[in-house]
Amino acid sequence: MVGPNIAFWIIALVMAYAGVRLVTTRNVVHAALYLMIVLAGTAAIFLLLGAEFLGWTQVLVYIGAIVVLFLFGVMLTRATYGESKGLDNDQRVLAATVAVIVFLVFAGAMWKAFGASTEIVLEKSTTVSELGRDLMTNWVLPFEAVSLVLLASLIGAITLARRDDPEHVRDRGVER
Amino acid sequence: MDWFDSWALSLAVFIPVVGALVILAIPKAREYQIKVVGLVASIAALIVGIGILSRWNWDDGGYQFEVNKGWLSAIRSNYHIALDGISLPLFILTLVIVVLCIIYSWNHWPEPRSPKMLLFLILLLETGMLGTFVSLDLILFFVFFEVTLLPMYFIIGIWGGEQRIYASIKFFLFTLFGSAFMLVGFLALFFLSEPHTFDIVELSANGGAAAAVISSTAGLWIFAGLFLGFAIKVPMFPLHTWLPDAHTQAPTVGSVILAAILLKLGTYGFVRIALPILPQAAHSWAPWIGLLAVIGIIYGSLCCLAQTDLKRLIAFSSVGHMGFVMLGIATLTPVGINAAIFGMIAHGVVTGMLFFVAGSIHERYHTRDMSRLGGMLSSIPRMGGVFVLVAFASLGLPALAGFPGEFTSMLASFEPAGGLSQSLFRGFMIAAAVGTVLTAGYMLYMLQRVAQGEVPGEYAGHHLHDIEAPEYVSWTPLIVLTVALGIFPSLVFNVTNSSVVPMFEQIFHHAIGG
Amino acid sequence: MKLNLFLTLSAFLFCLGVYGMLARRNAVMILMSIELMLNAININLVAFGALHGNLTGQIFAFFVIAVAAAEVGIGLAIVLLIYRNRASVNVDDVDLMKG
Amino acid sequence: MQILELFWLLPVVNIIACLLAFFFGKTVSRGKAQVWTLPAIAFSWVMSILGAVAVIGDSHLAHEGITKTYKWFEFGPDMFFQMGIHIDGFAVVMCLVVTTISMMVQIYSIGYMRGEPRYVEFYAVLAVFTAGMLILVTADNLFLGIFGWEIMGLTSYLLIGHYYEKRENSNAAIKAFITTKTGDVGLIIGAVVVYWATETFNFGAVNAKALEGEFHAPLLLVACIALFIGVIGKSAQFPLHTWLPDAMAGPTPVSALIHAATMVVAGVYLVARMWPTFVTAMNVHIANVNLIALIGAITAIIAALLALVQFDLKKVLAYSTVSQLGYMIFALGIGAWGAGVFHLFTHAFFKALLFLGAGSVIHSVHSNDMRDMGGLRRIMPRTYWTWIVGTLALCGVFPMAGFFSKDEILASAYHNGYKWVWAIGLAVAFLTAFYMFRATHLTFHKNYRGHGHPHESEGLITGPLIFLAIPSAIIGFIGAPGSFNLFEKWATPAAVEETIAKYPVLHPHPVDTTTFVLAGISVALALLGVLVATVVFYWEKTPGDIVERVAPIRYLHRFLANKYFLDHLYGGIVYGIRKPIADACYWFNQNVIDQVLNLTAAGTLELGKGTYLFDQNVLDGFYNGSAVGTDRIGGFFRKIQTGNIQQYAAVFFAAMALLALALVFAVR
Repeated sequence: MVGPNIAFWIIALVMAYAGVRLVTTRNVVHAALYLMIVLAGTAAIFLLLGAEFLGWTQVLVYIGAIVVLFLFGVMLTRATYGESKGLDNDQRVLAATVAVIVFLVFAGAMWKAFGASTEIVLEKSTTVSELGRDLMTNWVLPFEAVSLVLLASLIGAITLARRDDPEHVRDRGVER
Repeated sequence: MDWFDSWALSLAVFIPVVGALVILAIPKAREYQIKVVGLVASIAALIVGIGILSRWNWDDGGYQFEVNKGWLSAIRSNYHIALDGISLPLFILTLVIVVLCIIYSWNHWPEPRSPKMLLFLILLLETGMLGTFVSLDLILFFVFFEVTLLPMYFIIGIWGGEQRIYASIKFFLFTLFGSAFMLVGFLALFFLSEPHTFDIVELSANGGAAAAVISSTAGLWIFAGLFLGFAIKVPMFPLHTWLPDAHTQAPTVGSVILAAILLKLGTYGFVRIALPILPQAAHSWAPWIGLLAVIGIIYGSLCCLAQTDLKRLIAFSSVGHMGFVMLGIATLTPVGINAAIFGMIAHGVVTGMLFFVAGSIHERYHTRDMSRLGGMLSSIPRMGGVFVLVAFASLGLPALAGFPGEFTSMLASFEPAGGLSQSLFRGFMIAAAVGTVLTAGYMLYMLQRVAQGEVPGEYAGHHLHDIEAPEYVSWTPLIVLTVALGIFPSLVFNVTNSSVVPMFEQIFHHAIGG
Repeated sequence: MKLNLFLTLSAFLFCLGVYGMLARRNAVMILMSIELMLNAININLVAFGALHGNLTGQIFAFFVIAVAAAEVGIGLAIVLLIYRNRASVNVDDVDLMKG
Repeated sequence: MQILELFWLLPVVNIIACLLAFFFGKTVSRGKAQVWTLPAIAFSWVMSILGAVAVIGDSHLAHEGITKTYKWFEFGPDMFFQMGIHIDGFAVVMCLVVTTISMMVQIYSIGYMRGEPRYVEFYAVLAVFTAGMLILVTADNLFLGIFGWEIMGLTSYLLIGHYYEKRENSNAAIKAFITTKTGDVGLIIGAVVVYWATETFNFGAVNAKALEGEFHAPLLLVACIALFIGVIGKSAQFPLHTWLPDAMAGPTPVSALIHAATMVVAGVYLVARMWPTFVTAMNVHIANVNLIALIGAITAIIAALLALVQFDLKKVLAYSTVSQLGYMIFALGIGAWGAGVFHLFTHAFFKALLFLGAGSVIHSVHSNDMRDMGGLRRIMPRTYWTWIVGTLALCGVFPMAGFFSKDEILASAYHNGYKWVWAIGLAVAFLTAFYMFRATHLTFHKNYRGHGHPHESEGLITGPLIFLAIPSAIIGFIGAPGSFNLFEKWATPAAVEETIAKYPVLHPHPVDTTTFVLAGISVALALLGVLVATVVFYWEKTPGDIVERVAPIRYLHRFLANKYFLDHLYGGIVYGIRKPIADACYWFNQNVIDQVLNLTAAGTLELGKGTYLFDQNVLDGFYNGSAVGTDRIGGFFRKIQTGNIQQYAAVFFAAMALLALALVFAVR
C-alpha cells in the first residue's frame, strides 16, 4: 500500500509549491502557469482516488478551457508582461493572518473529527457507466440546471464583453 | 334610519379622505374646484356630525353609534368604533375646527402656494384625528394616531417658517419616540391581559379586570410606556420642547389644528386608555403626573414671560393650560376628569382662536416679534378687540371659556381619589392657583406689547386692513363658542358627566376601592 | 491513504486561495485564487466520495467544475468591462460603493 | 315680593346695554353711547328704589330676603354649581348704592369725557362694570360671586388703562389687575376649601354651618384667611394697597365709580355677607385682636399718613379711600357689622362726591397737581360748596353722614373691648380732617397759583355733584345710634342677627352718656384737625409765634392750656408727626412695599427669562445633543464601508473562521 502514499506526497508537494508560487508571483502569466500545475495535480489526485472520468474531465475543462480563458483575460487587459510592481495591496499581513486562521480552523476541525487513522480503502475505481446511470437518474434535475447556468453565463459573458458597432451606440450611450 | 346609526361614524371619519382623494384627481391649476371640493368634504363630515348630535341619547352614558366589525382577525384586533360622552365633544370640535381652517385660508394660502397639497394634507389629518377619537381598539387607535403624524409633519415641513425642517423633524421624532413605547405598552397589554384582546372596552370592563391579572410592577411599566406616548403629545413638562418650535414654524392653519386638536390626543389617550385599563398603575403614577402637570403650569407661564415671539408665547401658554388639564386627570376623580375634558375643549377653542389672530397679525405686520408690533387697538380696532377678548379667555376670566375648566380642576385637586395624599394635591392646587397669576402676568404683558401702546413707526404709514370676510366667517363661531362655554359650561359638562361618572364608579368599586 | 492527508491538502490549498483573493491587487489574479479554492473543495468532495464509496462526491465535483467554468466566464467579462472603463484592473480603484 | 324676584334683571339689563353700546354706539347713536347705557342704569336705579320701598315695608323680607336659584352645570356625581340671586335688605342697600353712584358717574362722564378718544368703549365697559358689581351683590353663592368679582377686575383693568397710548397708564392697569389677581388666588382657594368643607357655595348655608359649628375648624380658619387675602387684594388693604393710588391714571369718573364707591368695596361686602363665618373663624367675640381688625387698623393709619404728603389731588382722595376702607374692615373685624356697613353706605356717597368734585376741578385746571390750583372758591362756587359738604362728611363733623357712621364704629370699638382700635380710629379721624382740609385750602382757598383761567364746570358735571351732596349731608340720620336706627333694622341679614344674638359681646351697646362723650371726643378731634390744617395752610403761620399774635388761637390756647395733654398734642405732635413720620411713611411705602411689588414683578420676569434659557439650552440641548450624538456614532460606523471588496472579503472570512471555530469546538 505504499505506492499510492508516495504518489500522493509527490503530487501534494508539487501542488503546494505551485499554489504558493501562484499567490506570490509578480508575473501574471507565471501565475496562470502555476495554476495549470495545481489543476494538473488535482487531476492526478482524482485518478489516485479512482475517479478517472472526473480526472480527465478536470484536465479537459479546467486546464484546457479555463486556464486558456485566463491567458486571454490577461492578454486582453494588457497587463504588463514581465515584472509588474506591487501586485499585492497593502493588506497582505491581514490577508495572511486570516488565511492562517482559516487553515488552522479547518485542519483542526478535520483532525478532531476524523482522527489520524481513518483509512480510505479503494476497492475499485468508478466506471463511467455507473457515473452516467447515477447522473441521469438521481441527479437529472441539477444536471439540467447546470446546463442552464452554463447557457446563461455564455450569453451574459457575450453581452457584457461585446464591443458594440457604432449604430447601437446612440441608445446605449455608454461607449467611451 | 338605523343604517345611519351604524354607518354614521365611519361616514364622518372617512368622508374627508374621500374628499382628499378627489382633490388629488383635480389638476393643480384649477384651484377654485379644489377649494370647493375641500370645503364640501369637510362640511359634509360636519353635517354627519350634526346628524349624530341630533340622534344622540343625552342621558345614556354608554357607547353610542357602536360598530364592531372584524378587521385584522389574525391579531384579534377588530374595527371597533363608537362615541360616548368623553369623545363626543372632541369629535365635534375637530369637525368644526377643520371647516373653519379651510374657510380661513380661502384666499390667502401660506408660502409655496399649493392649495391642492395643503387641502389634501388637512383632510387626511382630519380623518386621522376623527378616527383616533372614535376608535375603541388599541391597534385601530394606534393606526389613526400615526396617520395624524404624517400630514402634520409635511404641513410644518413644507409651509413652515425659517427652520421648518428642524421643527418638523423634531416634532416627528418626538411623537414617534413616544408612540413606539405606546405600541409596546399596547402589545404588552394584549399578551398579558386575561382574554388576549386589543379591545379597549373589554380591557377596561369592570375596572380593568382584564388587565388586573398583570403583576403590579409589569402594570407600572406598561403604564410608563403609555404615559410616555401620551405625555409627549400633551405635552407634559420635560417632554414639551417640540411644541414651541413646531408652533413657531408651522403655518397658521397648521398651528391652529395642532393646538386645537392634536394636543388633545394625548390627554384623551390618558382618559380613554391609560386610566380605565390600568387603574392600579394609574393610582401609583398619579402623584407624579400631578407633579409634572403643576411644574408644567408654572414652567410654561415663566417661559412665556421671557418670549419675544408672539406664537412662541402662545405655544408655551398651551403647555401651561394643558398642565391644568393633566392636573384634573391626575386626581383620578370624576370631577377631575370632567374638568380635564372641559379644559381640553376650552383650550382648543381659545388657543385655536389665539393662533388664528396671531396668524392674521403675522400676515399683516409680516413679523411675529412683539417688540416691533404694537398699537393694534388703534390701527386695526376690530382685530385688536377680538385679540383682547381671546387673551382674556385664555387668561381664565370667568364668563369666558377658560375659567370653568381651570376652577373645576383646582376644585378637584383639593380632594383627590382615595389613597392619594391630600396634602400633596392641595399643594398642587395652591401652585396651580399661583400659576393663574403668572398666566395673567404674561397675557397682559403680551396685550400691552401687541394690542395697546402706539402704532410703531415702521407701520405708521401702511394701511393695515382690518378683519376680512373669510376671517369673519371662520372666527365668529369660535368667539360665540368661547363666550357660550364660559356662560353655559353645561354644554360640555352634562355630556361628559353622564359617561365619566359610571366609568369611575367601575374603577372605584373594582380597582382603587373608594 | 489517510483521509485527512487529502483534507489537509485541500485546506492548505483553500487557504492559499483565500490569501490570494485578499492580497492580490489584480482582478484576474483574484479570479485565479477563486479557482484554486474551488479545486480544493473538489479534492475534499472526491476524497469523502471515496471514503464512503458512493458517487455523490464525484457528481458534485462535476457540478462544481461546471459552475466554476461559468463563473470564470462572467468574471473575466466583468474584468474586461472594468478595464475598458478604468484602464486598470486594480481592485483598489473600484471603490465607488465607498460609504 | 315680586319686585325683588326681578332683581336678576339688573345685571342682565346692563350687560345688554353694554353690548348695544359696543356694537351700535358709533353707528346708530352717532357716538353718543350713553343713549344705550343711561336708560339701563336708570332702570336699575328705579328698581333698587322700589326694592328699598318693598324692603322697608316688610321686615321679614329685609332679614330673610328671597332666593331664586337654578342648577347651572353639573361637574361631578351629583355635585353642581348654582346660579341664583339672594335679595335681602342688605343686598337692596348695596344695589341702591351701586346704581346711584353709577348713574351719577355716567351722567357726569357725558360732560367730562366729551371729545375723549374711545368714548363709546368707555361707556360699554362702564356698563359691564356695573353689571359685574350687581352680579356680586345679588349673587346667592360664592361661585357666582367670583364671576362678578373677576368681571370687575377685567373692567377696572380696561378703564384704568383707558388712555393706553402712554405706557405708564397700561403699566398701572397691569399692576392693578395683577395685584387683584394675586388676591384672587386666595379667593379661589378659599372658595374651594369652603366647598369641600360644606359641600355648597351658598352664602346662607355656609354661614349657617359656620354658626352651628359644622364647619370643620382648621378648614374654616384656612378658608377665611384665604378669602380675606382676596379681600385684601380687591379692597386695597395693607400689603396689596399700592395699586389703588397708581390706578388714578384712569379718567376721574372711573376713579370715582370704581376706586371710591363700588369695586374696592366689594371686599368689604364679601366680609359683610359671610360675616358669621368670619366671626366664628377669627373668634372676634373672644380675642381683642384678630387678623381683620389688625389689617384694617394698619391700613387706616398708614393710608391716612400717606395722604398728608400727596400733592396730586386724586392721590390724596385715593389714600383717603384706602384709609376709609381700613375703617370699614376693622369695623367688621371688631364685630360692629351695622356700623361698618353703614359707613360703607355713607362713604360711597361722599367719596364719590369728592372724587367727582376733584374731577371737575381737574377738568377746568387741566392738571392734577394742587400746587398750581388754589383760589377756586370764587371761580367755581358750586364745586366748592359741594366739596365742602363732602369734606365735612368725610371728616365726620356732626350733621353730616360721616359723623354718624364713623362715630358708631368708634363707639362700638370702645364698647366691644377693642380699645387699641378705638385709639387708632381717633387718630385716623384727626388725620383725615387734617389732610382733607389741607387739600381744601390748597385747591380752593388763597389765590390762584396756576397759569390758565379755570371756569366753573358745565351743568352736566355740577348736577351730579349737587345730587350727591344731598345724601352726603342728610343720609346719616337714618343710621343714628340707639333705638330709631333704621338702617340696621332694614339692612341686617338674618344670619348676622343670629351671630350678634349668639355672642353677648357683640350686643348693641345702650345709648347713654358714654356714647355722647365718645361722639364729643371724635368731633373735637375732627375740628382740631381742621383747625390745625387751617393754621398751617390757610394762615401759613410758622409754628413759633402762632400762639401770641392770632387772637382766636390765643383764646383757644389758653383754653387748652389747662389740658396739658392737648397742649402737648398741639405743640409736639402736630409738627412732630406731620413732616418726618408722614415722609418716612411715604418713603417706606414707595421704597419698600411698592418696591417689593415691582421687584417681585421684575423678579418673575427674570425668573421667566432664566427658565426659558434653561428650557432652550438644558432641556432642548439634551434632545438636540442626543440627535448630534447619534449622528456622530453614525459617522463612526460609516468609515467601515471603505468600498474595497477585499476588505469586506477579509472581514467575511475572519468572521466565518471564528464562527466555524465556535461551532466545531463549542458544540459538543
